[in-house]
Amino acid sequence: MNFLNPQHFPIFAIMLYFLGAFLIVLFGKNRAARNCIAFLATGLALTLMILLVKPIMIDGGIIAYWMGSRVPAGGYAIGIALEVDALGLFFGLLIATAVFVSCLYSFSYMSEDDNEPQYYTLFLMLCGGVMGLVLSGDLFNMFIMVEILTFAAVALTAFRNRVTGALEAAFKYLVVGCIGSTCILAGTIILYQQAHTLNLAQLATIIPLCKGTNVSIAFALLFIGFCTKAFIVPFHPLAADAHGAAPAPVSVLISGVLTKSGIYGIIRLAYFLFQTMNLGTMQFWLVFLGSVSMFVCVTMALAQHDFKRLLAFHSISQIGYVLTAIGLATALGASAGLYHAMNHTLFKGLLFLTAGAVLHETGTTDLGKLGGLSKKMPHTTVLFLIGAASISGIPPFNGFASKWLIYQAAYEKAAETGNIGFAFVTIVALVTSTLTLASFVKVTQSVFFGQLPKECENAKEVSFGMRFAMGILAVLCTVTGLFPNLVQTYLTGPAAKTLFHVTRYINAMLGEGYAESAMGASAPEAATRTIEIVGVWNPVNWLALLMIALLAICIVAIASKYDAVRENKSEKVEAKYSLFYGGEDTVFSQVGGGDLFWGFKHNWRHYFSFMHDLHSGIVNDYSLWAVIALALAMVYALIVL
Amino acid sequence: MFKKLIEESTGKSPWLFHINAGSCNGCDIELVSVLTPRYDAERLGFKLAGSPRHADIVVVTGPITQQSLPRVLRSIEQVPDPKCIVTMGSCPQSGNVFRGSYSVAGPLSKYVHVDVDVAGCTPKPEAVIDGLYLATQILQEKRKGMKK
Amino acid sequence: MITLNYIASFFLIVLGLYCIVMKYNLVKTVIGLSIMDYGVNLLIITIGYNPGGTAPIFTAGELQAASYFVDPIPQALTLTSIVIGACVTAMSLSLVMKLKEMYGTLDTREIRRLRG
Amino acid sequence: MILDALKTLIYVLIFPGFLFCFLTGLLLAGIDRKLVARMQKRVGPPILQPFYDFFKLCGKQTIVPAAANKTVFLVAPLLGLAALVVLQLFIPVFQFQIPAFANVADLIVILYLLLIPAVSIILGGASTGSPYAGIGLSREMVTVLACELPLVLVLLSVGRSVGVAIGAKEGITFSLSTIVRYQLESGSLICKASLIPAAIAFLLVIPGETGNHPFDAAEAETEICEGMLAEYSGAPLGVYKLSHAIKMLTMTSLFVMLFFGGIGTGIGNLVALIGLTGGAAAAVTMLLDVLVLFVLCVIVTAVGISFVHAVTARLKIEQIFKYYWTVVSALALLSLVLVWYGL
Amino acid sequence: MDFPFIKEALSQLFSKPSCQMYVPDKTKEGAPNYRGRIVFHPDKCINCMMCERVCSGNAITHVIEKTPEGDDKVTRTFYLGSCTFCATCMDFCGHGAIEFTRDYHMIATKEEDLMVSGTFIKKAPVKKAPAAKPAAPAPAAAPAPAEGGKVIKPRDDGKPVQVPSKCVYCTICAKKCPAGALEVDRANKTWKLDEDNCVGCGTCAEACPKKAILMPGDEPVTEAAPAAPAAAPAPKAEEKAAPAGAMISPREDGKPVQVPSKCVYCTICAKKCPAGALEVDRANKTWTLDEDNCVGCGTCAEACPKKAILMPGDEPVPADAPAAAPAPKAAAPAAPAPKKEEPAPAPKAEEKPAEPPKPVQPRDDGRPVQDPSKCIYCTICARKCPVGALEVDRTAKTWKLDEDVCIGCGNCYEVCPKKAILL
Repeated sequence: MNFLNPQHFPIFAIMLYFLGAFLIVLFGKNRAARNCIAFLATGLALTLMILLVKPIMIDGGIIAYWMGSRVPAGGYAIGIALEVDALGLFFGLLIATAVFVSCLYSFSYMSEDDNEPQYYTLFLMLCGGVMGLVLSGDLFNMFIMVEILTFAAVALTAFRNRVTGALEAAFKYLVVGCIGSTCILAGTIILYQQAHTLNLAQLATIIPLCKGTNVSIAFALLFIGFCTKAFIVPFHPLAADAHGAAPAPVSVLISGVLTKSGIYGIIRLAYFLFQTMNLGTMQFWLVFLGSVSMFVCVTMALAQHDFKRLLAFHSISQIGYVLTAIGLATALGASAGLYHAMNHTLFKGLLFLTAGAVLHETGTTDLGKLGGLSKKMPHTTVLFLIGAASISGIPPFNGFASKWLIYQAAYEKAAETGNIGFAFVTIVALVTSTLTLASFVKVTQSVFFGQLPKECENAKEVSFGMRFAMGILAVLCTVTGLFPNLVQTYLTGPAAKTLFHVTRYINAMLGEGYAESAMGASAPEAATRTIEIVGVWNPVNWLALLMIALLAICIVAIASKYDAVRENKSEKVEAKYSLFYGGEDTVFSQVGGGDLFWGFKHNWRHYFSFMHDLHSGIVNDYSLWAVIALALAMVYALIVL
Repeated sequence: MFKKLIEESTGKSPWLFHINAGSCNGCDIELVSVLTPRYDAERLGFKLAGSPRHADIVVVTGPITQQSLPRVLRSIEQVPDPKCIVTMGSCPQSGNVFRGSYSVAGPLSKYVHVDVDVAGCTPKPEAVIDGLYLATQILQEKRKGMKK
Repeated sequence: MITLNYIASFFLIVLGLYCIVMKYNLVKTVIGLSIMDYGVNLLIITIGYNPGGTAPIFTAGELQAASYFVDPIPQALTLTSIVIGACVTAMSLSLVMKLKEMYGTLDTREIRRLRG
Repeated sequence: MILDALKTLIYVLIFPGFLFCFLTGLLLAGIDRKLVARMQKRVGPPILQPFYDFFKLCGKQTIVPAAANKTVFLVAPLLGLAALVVLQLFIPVFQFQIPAFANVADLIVILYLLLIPAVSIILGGASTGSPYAGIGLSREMVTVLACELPLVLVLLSVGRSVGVAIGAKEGITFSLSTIVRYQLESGSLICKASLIPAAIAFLLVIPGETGNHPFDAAEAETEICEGMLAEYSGAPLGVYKLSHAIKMLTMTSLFVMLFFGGIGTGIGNLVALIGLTGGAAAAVTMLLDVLVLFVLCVIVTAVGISFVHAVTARLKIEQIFKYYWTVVSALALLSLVLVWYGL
Repeated sequence: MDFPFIKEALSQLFSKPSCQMYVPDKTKEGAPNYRGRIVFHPDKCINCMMCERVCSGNAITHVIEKTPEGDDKVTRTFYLGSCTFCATCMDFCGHGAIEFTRDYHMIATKEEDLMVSGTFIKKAPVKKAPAAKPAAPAPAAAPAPAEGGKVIKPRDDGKPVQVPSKCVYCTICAKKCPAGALEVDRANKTWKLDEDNCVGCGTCAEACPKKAILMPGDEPVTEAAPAAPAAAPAPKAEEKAAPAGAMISPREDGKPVQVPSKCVYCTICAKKCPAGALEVDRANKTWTLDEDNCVGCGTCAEACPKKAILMPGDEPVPADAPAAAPAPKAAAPAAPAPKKEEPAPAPKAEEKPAEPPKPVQPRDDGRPVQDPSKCIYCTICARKCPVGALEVDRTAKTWKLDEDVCIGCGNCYEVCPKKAILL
């Protein structure tokens, strides 16, 4: 039982979070202790995850860890198991980094808030829940972890109940979240009734064989349950409300981590439990849901007036990307999807942290009231620009690499199957990416550039802690963007391959040859899928060329005294340096928020007014959508499976 | 090494910025008619610029009214050096028939050094082209004198 | 007889959903939630039922091959599910209290500041 | 190692890079202005007028408004120019494709690289803080948005048709050099029936993408005092005008490469007749190809940009958007569907 | 979405651009009567300052210095920078001193280039008795009381001066004066000149029927006859019937008197009278004069073909000229009184050549008769008849004379190309 054996790392990671949460409740009074406990918990968990990369990702091993060493007896798995394969580890790594960074950020961000200890306990509970969900190999254990993270998220959303809408968002999130959890519970039970076991691997051997109404109803229930967790289209207003009100580090967790757990659930469901992804109709369902949520949420984001709600809608549209990529059921698609999931966590975390910094300094995130902050908060502006560039897919950054892979996968799928539908998916994806760029141009102009209003006069640069956290994410964004092939070979490649090696997953859990014996002929083929990319994109060379060209131009510019500029020395702005208003005196006139993109909004005014009314903000409407989605899912599952 | 090239091209691509300080629009139409096919000032490189920041030559028409005085001075101030100020017609030069009225703030030369005046109550387009051509030569001298 | 349980649990779930969706009062939504939860609990219990089986309580010595028990695992699941149900109700009621204090009303149609 | 570093340096700075773009871009802009003037019965400025404009602007004083953010104000134009010059490297000139740059970027990446100059102008405009710039950048973004859909449709249909033709495993190819090589063998793509709507659509997109007359609501000098460039003066303004000219060159050479790929080689065999061999032949062919490229670019500019500029009036921004997303996209979609179902 | 100019754009691309290829050069000129740069001819200028008065942009200024010998050295400058080139000054300048050339190159870098100026010396009047040089006295309110033998000299500052003796206060000069500087009151016979308003244009002198206004440059006039005292005697009763007795003498209050014997009641005098003071009724042969309306201008006397009206200064005429038609047959009437040189209306038919007797006998009552043989019915005589007494119809070849309208003036006789009319 030596502790250095990698077998134990998964359980240690989960335990660290819950232990941290528990200790903070005990010693939470003084700040230093609390911060150090939280730092230790998240830091250690991250190191454990990194240590696990070698055995699982590179060597391709799978850790099966039976709690309380109750090894399966007589063909029935009794105990609760943790199973960490490349996919689980990939998500675990993702979650650990996001959590670590937002923990660093919240040290200084939450310092003014009053009941801080409770914040950190909930924070670590949430992390534990998600890590548990991602690493567990038992279906009911996943349900338990889902419940933990839902409660923690709801409580954290309502943490600053003075903020308008926090309580309201929390309540809506709780109601629809519970509907989702109940669906997951019902689905799990129906599966148990069929297979009398809760172990994922064993279920994976039994469920695909027995096709029946029960199984398809269970699939629909589980699918809708995890969709609520991932805030896919019918449930996206929850996320928008939750992010709008939650403090920034919590939004990082909700958008970066919770949505990924939902996606993880859907992947486990579709690829492992029911192994239905080879069905054309199944792929169509996922891709359709993904594209709809992609397009709807980006157009909604364009119409937003609040910085955080805009970011929330964007995170759901990026999740749409991930879902579409995974729905393609090709090796390249899966790896592109996972790559985009990782990138999304990174740049979305960065953007939410910058939003938090703006809120921390100016006290408001309304795009209409902000402006010209780049002069007061230069570092935050640079970090924001890196985040915005990567989310809207500007080449050197990571957003572009993953989106580019997704277009490749979608278009190759279209080329293989000859079904033009996937070509339209590529087109929708490309147009959505430009719409994302448009909305981030809107944010850049309304918040960071333009003119500084009176209220934000005394805004100054945020403390070093926050900037350091944002800095980490920014560096990660650039690095993952520059070396897509590295990420491909070590992170997303193995994870994507596991999706198609279900037998290795089962055998690792229940002993060799179990899968073949149990499933006989219909055992999922173990052929290794290679990932080959049609297009070419070599970011490092491109960046090198860009640097050479930029250097050359700068040298020429400096030589011809490009920067011998005349600027306003005295504090009173002379006429020569005041803005050109047609000769008038300078008047405060910030163009931002609602004034932008009149051309686009005018053409789509009917669509926007319809969408505006649809998101009515009433709990009953959102629950109604959930029920309708459940009904549709059931009908579709009954037909398809 | 670009110095000579820059000076030469300063003369070859003068951009105009037109300020109407209360004119009766006679000179305004005449100024624009200079850009029409018949007189085509664009062959000499003239182009109407949208904002004073892009302008080299500022063409002022109209007797500087009280209302427009601060705006005219501010716009002229915002033009980067080297710049030339051309007054077109008699109004900016002396206030013409409107001189002495309560609302006319007097000739432009009281406030700003005027480089070239194209006289004539609505000077002929050829005269305008002469004036602008003279202005470009003055512009070149100014550019030579100016250390970047 | 067992099918009656299934019908009852289905009916409870549908009732709970109806109550959440149609009622414009916050407290009624919370009640709907718990009813739905009870429906699922009933479902879990009925699934674990083996006709004629006895309660799965025994000491180490008593276990013989002939003893026929009801399936113990769903009962364990029901326990956790009941606990979760209780947590949900507790949290949502505390939220409802705060909402009443903040918005001054319980009508969901008024509580919609975040929309669009 | 040093040798090919030097070669890369030459490629970036001299031939297809900075100097080449600078000269041909401004020349193209000069020709365009002259053609528009001639169509309006005017004599029009001399062909070298853009050069004079550029050097005059370099000579002028640069004023940084008080409300502006100085670093972004000065760096944004340079960044846009550098990105545009690098983009020009990846567009092959008929057979001539620098091996070092062959596998750096493909069609979809070029589509995104076209975004960087637009973003640099937007950042530049936003940094000045003037309301004119605010309105200008909102219009610029809507124009970019409008041009994106048809551009994607065209590139996908071209990629698909060439992919199917050369029997690529995935049935699609995005690399520009394969497209050009395919055209060398079996004639330029403009002759394929299914791709003619795509060519027309691309031709209509060029003025929108470069922000030329009918679609230049973003830099309308009459309404919003040259939009984002309202506060720029002196050298940065010169750099923006230069990058506008180079963007015209890039778009037209992209059009030539995509649809007139096959024409260049004809000249190439001519060189063989003269009897030059080895390095000299390659150099002369390359020069001839560059000449042919420039002539074709001028023709495309004449038809696509100058003629449209002389004939139409400036559209409102929402008309631009509606025009691109209905008329031009329908054309491109038509060709995508035709290509898809094997025509 | 139509594109209107496609065809033009394409065709123009290959046609020659319609441009004047104007390259700045000074030689080009404006259109024929283009109002360009002003050229000032100082010699012609009389410094009447009319141009300054009418210039809207008040671009014309002048400076007067005294030269050593007392003349005025006037320099007049035209500031082109303030000129609207409307050429009103050119129109108003009576002497053509201002001229607008066709040169439109008025580009100036400094203000002086736009100043056009000229200087001239304005001669003071040559001989002046030391005392008599009126230093522009107060406007001569009332005409200087006419003492006998006083010499009236024209003033030297270019303003008109009145010759009270000759002046009949007909107020024509006041009406004609462009600057409204004259006030003439007929009732109490006052002639007042408003010094500063008067521009010295000389229009009043010209218009004055009696030449009672002297302008600089006219010769001084000595008062010949003792002027009738200003206060006119009580108006004479208009004499209806000629006083029996031998002579009809002209009235001394300047009003016309009729010589009934000579008068043929042709109503010309009534028509000509500027003040409309005469009523002549042909039917019952009455000639009435409206005393107060009559200005005594003498126009009726001149217009009278029969010299039947006497004005002061004519010799009395014997009243008893034969009542019958006075006009002696071919003999010219008495030589007219010495005429002023003002353009008299077409000279009355004095040089009536004696007409050799024709078979057709001229009538004896002084009215014309037609010689059908020579007449070609060209209707010129009808047209020329001042009173419209002739009706000639070319087609019907008729020639009809209306006796009572005809005044026997002889015009038809003169103009008849064929000499078909005998008088």
